[in-house]
Amino acid sequence: MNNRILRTIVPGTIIGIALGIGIYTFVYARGGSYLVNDPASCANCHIMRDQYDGWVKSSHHNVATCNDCHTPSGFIAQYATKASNGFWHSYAFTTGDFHEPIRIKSGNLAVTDNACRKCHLDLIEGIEGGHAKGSETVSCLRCHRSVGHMH
Amino acid sequence: INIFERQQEGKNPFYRVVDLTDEIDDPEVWGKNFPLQYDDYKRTVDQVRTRYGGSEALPRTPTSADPRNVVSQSKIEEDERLKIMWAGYAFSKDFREERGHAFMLEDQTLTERQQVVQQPGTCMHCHASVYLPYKKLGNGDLVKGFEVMNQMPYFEARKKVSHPVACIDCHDPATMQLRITRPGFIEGMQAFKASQGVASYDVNKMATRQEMRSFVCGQCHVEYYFKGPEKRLVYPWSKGLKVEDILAYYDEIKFKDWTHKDTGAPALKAQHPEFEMWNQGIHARSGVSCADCHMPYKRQGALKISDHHVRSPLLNINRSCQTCHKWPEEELRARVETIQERNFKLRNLAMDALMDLISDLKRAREAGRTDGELATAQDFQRKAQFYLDFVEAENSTGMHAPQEAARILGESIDFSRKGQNALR
Amino acid sequence: INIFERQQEGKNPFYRVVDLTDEIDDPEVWGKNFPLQYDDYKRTVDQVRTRYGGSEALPRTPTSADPRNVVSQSKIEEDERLKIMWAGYAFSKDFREERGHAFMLEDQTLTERQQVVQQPGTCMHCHASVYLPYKKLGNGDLVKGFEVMNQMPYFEARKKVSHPVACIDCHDPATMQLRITRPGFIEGMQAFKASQGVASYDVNKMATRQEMRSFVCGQCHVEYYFKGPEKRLVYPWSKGLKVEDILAYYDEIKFKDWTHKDTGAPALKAQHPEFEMWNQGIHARSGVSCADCHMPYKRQGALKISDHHVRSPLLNINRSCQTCHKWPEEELRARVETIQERNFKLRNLAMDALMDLISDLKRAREAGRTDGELATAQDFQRKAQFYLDFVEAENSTGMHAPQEAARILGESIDFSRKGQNALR
Ligand code: HEC
Ligand code: HEC
Ligand code: HEC
Ligand code: HEC
Ligand code: HEC
Ligand code: HEC
Ligand code: HEC
Ligand code: HEC
Ligand code: HEC
Ligand code: HEC
Ligand code: HEC
Ligand code: HEC
Ligand code: HEC
Ligand code: HEC
Ligand SMILES: [Ca+2]
Ligand SMILES: [Ca+2]
Repeated sequence: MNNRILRTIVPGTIIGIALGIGIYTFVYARGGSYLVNDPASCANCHIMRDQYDGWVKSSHHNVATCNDCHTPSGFIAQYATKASNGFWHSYAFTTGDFHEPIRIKSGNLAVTDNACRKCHLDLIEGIEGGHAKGSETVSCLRCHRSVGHMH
Repeated sequence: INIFERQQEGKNPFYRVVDLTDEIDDPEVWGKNFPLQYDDYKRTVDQVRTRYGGSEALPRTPTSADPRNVVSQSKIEEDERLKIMWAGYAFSKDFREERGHAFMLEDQTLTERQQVVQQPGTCMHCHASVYLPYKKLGNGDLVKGFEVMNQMPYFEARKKVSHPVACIDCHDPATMQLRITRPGFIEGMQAFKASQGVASYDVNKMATRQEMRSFVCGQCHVEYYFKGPEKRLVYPWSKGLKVEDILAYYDEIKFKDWTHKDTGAPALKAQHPEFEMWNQGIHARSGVSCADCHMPYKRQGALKISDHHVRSPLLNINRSCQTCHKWPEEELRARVETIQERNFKLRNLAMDALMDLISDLKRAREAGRTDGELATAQDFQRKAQFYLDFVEAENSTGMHAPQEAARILGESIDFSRKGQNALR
Repeated sequence: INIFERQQEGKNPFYRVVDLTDEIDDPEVWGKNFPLQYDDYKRTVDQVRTRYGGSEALPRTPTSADPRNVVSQSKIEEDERLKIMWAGYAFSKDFREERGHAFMLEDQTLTERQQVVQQPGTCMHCHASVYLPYKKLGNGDLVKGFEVMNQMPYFEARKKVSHPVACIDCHDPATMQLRITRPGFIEGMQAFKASQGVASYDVNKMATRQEMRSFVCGQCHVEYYFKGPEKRLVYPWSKGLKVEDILAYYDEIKFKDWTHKDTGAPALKAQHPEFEMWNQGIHARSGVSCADCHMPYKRQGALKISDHHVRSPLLNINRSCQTCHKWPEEELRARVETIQERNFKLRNLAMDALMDLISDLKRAREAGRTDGELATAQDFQRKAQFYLDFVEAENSTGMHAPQEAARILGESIDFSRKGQNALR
């Protein structure tokens, strides 16, 4: 076999296996939890247990669920995020190949930072600089990292 | 009605009552558009003391020369050793605890140091709203205006300004974005960035918003000197921001602030290097800006705004510290005071060491030893004193960078004591 | 498969294979019930170096006197000034970087210091699993057994023990709860608490679980001395845990470890005061225990266990630090190294200052000045050396309490240089 075929087959096989495992987990470990809105379902993965426990005691547990902060607004964007996270987290969970403690990645962090604005836009209009069009926004999480769940 | 008002506020945070332009520097006018910020800004007249900071309002009988009926406590009376450290220099005449921004112009005008030395217009850079005056003097060119004012005698320049630091000095009137208006800082940062390999750094174009939340303060809360006969204000950062970098710079250009009266040492006076010291600390490293602690957000009605009552964070711990540190207020105060007390004790040891060196040097001089023979010891005094003063003049009593401040004091002690040894 | 395993694990934390009692000290037996902890425990044989910590595995040719074929780097060869500081004391013969718990017994037995001095059985307190041996020697009474072993010669006591620190030394076999088994710590804490107004403190009854997560380490990682002819192990805490409190205690009882060979100073050797130093730091103040950083939780399937591979946190930053600090690993390492480097530089200045004092003292002595005339300078050496060693011997290179360590070094410099002045 020459290199070119190898380069196609090997990743292909890996993706195939990964898909298989991912889907297996998605079903068995209730990765589909991602698709519903009940925070308890996120804790189906014992790996999300800390965040769940933290959320229960947080200032937000009466007002915001996991998905309020961890999915963007808009139906398509929301389900795209859920599906993508649902799949990759299932995959990571199964293979055990992820950084511990779990660290939010920059894409999801941006989603969450924006989620704050869904609810608090009125309050922060002043500091966001109503007049400062195009300037950088404030990162809420710089000061409020622990509102969703103490880490 | 109340609720309705608040909802309105929320949607439309700023009532545009006046059209602000780059020609309006009176904060009262800006205050028409931003009454919340303006109200807080005016409160910098408050004087409240903390263990090591804030300031104390001491009553005083006004005279025609100095009409102030309140001043803050004198540091050279609180610690007489300061007079010995600064013997022969204006600071040994009058040096007080600094207080709120509202006082900056009158405190500068009326300090007794003005009676001892003829000061240049350069002083104004950090004690008045100079943006518009500079532009006027320079016919629209900020830097040119700066150069012109630098070369005026102080009291002539004094007539060109009318406000302490004002909105226009930190904000662009059109967008309210932060901006840097001080040539000293623009040039200082350029030199500093160049030392790190960044060519032609333009702070107003290249700094992030978060950086600007510290840079606007770094316009004034820094170590400086007046360069050459043009009395140009220079921030000595071209080798770096650490105390040894700054001393190396002064040594290279053979700069001295004055000659110590009792010892003949070519002495330096360090002045409020808050920005430099903060830079060495864990907060700066974690992206925490001056404004985060000294102008924390506060809620006013339905709006969240930056508290323009710039002051000691210890007078506002819940907003300044507790968003990030979930400890009780009393615990946070105790943490700061533990750091400050440790710093203050070591500072006192360093001060004693310096006093010992100065008195040894003085005695050696009286015994007829020449400046040539004393040069090494005098250089140790220069070093010891600059290091000590770098921490002493830094107004956080160690808080901005606790380990670094202690390290500097430790080295200062070493210099003083080595100076004594050099006299054997 | 994996998931099934994990869900199962989640439900069933441990299998009780053997019945553990207070008479079983072999960790291998405990390991049958707790294989995960045992596996990690055994890994303390690993040797990996960090910038300032960990340890280096240096090959060595075994001899009949010392069969080790690997040792860690010699500190007195890395910095020869240590030999001068300890002149006339066993540490100037052999002193190495410490390594993992697995080595504690053999490293103690085989250090060349054993060839220089006759050591007492007291040494065993911190280098072996002594809980059961103490109980046996004391007929069930731990403290009595401790007293008996203290008075044996080292190599006699050596025969009574067989393991390095083991499960039984930190855990109650019935409940696996943490417990304190070391008389030195029990008595030391009692004295310390008494100084704070707490009478008859009983650590095993009164400490919280979180405190225990540091106290088990405080059993050994502390400053100590051997008291009187009974060679009782004492932690010198009855005036407090700070360096000045401990020195005041030694001064009061006129204790010295040895007389400095070159100078005649009544010298002290500080030893691994990790517990005392940690107590002065911001982490202790925030309730962060030794185990949080040196035995962080790790996930083993669904189980969270404490990593019994006790080692430098810099070899395990993600688990040790990132639970609390959301910075990237490289940034955290850089923060630690910034602190350590600053500490190390100041430590070097303090070391130079001490060398200057020692050489001045030595010269003065050679010139025939009497101990009476030199007493003040000798006392300064005692102080300077103890302060410096307190930071030097503290194995975190400043990390456990950065500002406090710098403060102590600053004072050490002052003592050394004042000692020089006293010789004029
Ligand atoms: C199948 C098990 C499982 C379920 C169910 C699950 N998670 Fe996760 N999650 C994981 C794993 C594994 C990771 C670590 C992935 C990584 O770091 O690449 C993770 C990481 C995350 C992250 C941060 C990682 C990133 O990529 O930014 C967020 C946020 C998150 N999960 C939210 C949720 C929410 C919200 C739910 C419920 C709606 C949920 N999780 C349900 C397994 C799960
Ligand atoms: C689904 C709506 C929603 C989202 C999303 C949301 N919040 Fe809130 N938040 C609220 C409500 C409602 C309250 C008032 C709760 C109360 O009074 O207890 C609140 C309260 C707060 C408070 C004050 C209480 C405290 O914990 O100090 C802060 C700060 C805050 N939010 C910040 C944030 C940040 C930062 C984010 C994004 C990470 C966020 N919020 C996301 C609805 C939301
Ligand atoms: C630099 C620090 C900082 C940043 C960045 C920040 N906040 Fe805050 N926030 C604060 C402080 C301090 C308070 C407390 C104000 C008070 O008590 O008056 C606060 C209060 C709040 C509150 C509660 C107001 C109340 O009392 O009900 C909400 C909600 C909030 N912030 C949301 C946000 C959002 C959304 C963002 C991002 C756009 C954000 N914050 C960015 C510091 C910050
Ligand atoms: C009010 C907003 C909010 C809610 C509700 C919320 N989170 Fe989060 N979550 C955050 C923020 C903010 C971060 C980023 C924390 C950080 O960077 O320290 C985060 C991070 C995470 C992470 C990554 C771990 C980390 O610290 O980086 C996971 C996993 C997670 N959340 C899961 C959940 C789960 C599960 C729930 C529901 C039980 C939940 N979150 C509810 C705001 C929220
Ligand atoms: C982490 C919070 C924090 C940051 C960031 C910070 N400071 Fe401070 N600052 C303090 C504290 C705490 C004090 C001590 C106040 C006291 O003793 O009352 C202080 C003191 C001061 C003082 C003296 C105040 C007084 O009351 O006398 C000045 C001036 C100052 N800081 C300026 C700055 C500048 C300029 C910056 C940025 C370059 C900065 N600070 C960054 C917390 C901070
Ligand atoms: C134009 C120069 C200038 C700028 C810009 C400036 N300051 Fe100041 N600041 C001063 C002067 C001058 C004083 C002393 C005034 C006096 O004592 O009369 C002072 C005093 C202070 C004090 C001491 C208050 C007290 O009660 O002791 C603090 C705190 C402070 N400034 C923080 C800041 C912060 C934070 C910023 C940026 C947001 C800033 N300053 C920007 C010049 C400036
Ligand atoms: C680089 C900016 C800068 C320049 C230039 C400057 N100052 Fe200041 N000045 C400050 C800051 C910041 C403070 C507040 C911090 C402090 O007092 O340490 C201050 C405080 C003061 C104070 C009040 C405290 C005291 O020292 O008694 C006086 C008076 C003063 N300055 C006079 C002067 C005079 C006179 C000049 C010119 C020779 C001058 N300043 C030049 C920044 C500056
Ligand atoms: C010493 C510098 C300084 C001065 C003087 C100053 N400001 Fe600010 N101002 C700031 C900083 C820092 C911010 C925070 C900006 C950011 O986060 O981007 C701010 C923010 C603002 C904002 C945005 C909303 C908010 O509160 O965060 C307004 C509006 C504002 N200032 C108005 C004023 C007015 C009006 C004056 C004069 C009365 C004034 N400022 C004087 C430093 C200053
Ligand atoms: C915007 C966030 C933020 C604010 C505001 C803040 N801090 Fe911090 N502080 C930090 C971070 C980040 C660290 C570094 C440790 C870490 O990574 O958690 C830190 C560290 C500290 C430490 C330990 C460092 C040392 O030098 O010993 C102390 C003490 C401390 N802060 C006190 C304060 C006080 C007092 C205030 C208010 C005047 C304050 N902080 C304001 C974020 C903040
Ligand atoms: C905040 C985390 C933290 C805490 C809490 C802590 N340490 Fe450390 N410790 C460190 C770090 C970081 C180092 C430096 C490791 C290095 O240089 O490789 C260190 C170094 C050490 C070393 C030397 C290790 C080596 O690799 O050579 C010992 C021994 C030690 N600590 C014991 C203790 C004891 C005992 C306690 C409690 C009394 C404690 N530590 C508490 C973080 C911590
Ligand atoms: C019975 C005494 C004893 C107890 C209890 C003890 N240690 Fe140690 N520790 C030692 C000795 C002795 C060494 C040095 C072994 C050697 O060098 O041969 C050591 C070495 C270490 C090292 C250095 C490892 C290296 O690679 O350099 C660390 C880190 C450490 N201990 C941390 C801890 C912590 C954390 C605890 C509590 C959970 C603890 N120790 C409990 C006696 C003890
Ligand atoms: C109070 C507890 C304690 C006692 C008692 C004790 N040690 Fe240690 N020893 C330690 C700790 C903790 C370490 C690891 C930290 C270090 O090396 O600084 C250590 C390290 C060592 C090491 C390895 C590092 C080195 O110094 O070369 C040797 C060898 C050693 N001890 C020998 C002895 C001898 C011999 C005695 C008796 C005279 C003794 N120890 C008594 C706690 C103790
Ligand atoms: C130097 C002290 C020390 C030694 C030796 C030690 N442990 Fe531990 N162990 C700890 C600490 C600290 C904890 C954390 C306890 C807590 O959080 O309350 C712990 C926890 C445990 C736990 C509880 C579950 C967990 O992992 O947190 C088990 C089981 C355990 N150890 C077994 C053992 C076994 C088996 C051995 C011997 C092979 C051993 N330990 C040796 C200090 C020690
Ligand atoms: C269980 C929580 C926890 C763990 C684990 C932890 N820290 Fe911290 N750290 C803190 C707290 C709390 C502070 C104090 C500041 C604050 O209140 O946020 C702090 C402060 C710091 C500071 C600033 C203080 C200073 O002295 O400059 C540094 C640096 C730091 N930590 C590094 C580390 C490193 C490196 C590790 C791992 C070896 C670590 N921390 C482990 C909680 C923790
Ligand atoms: Ca002040
Ligand atoms: Ca080591």
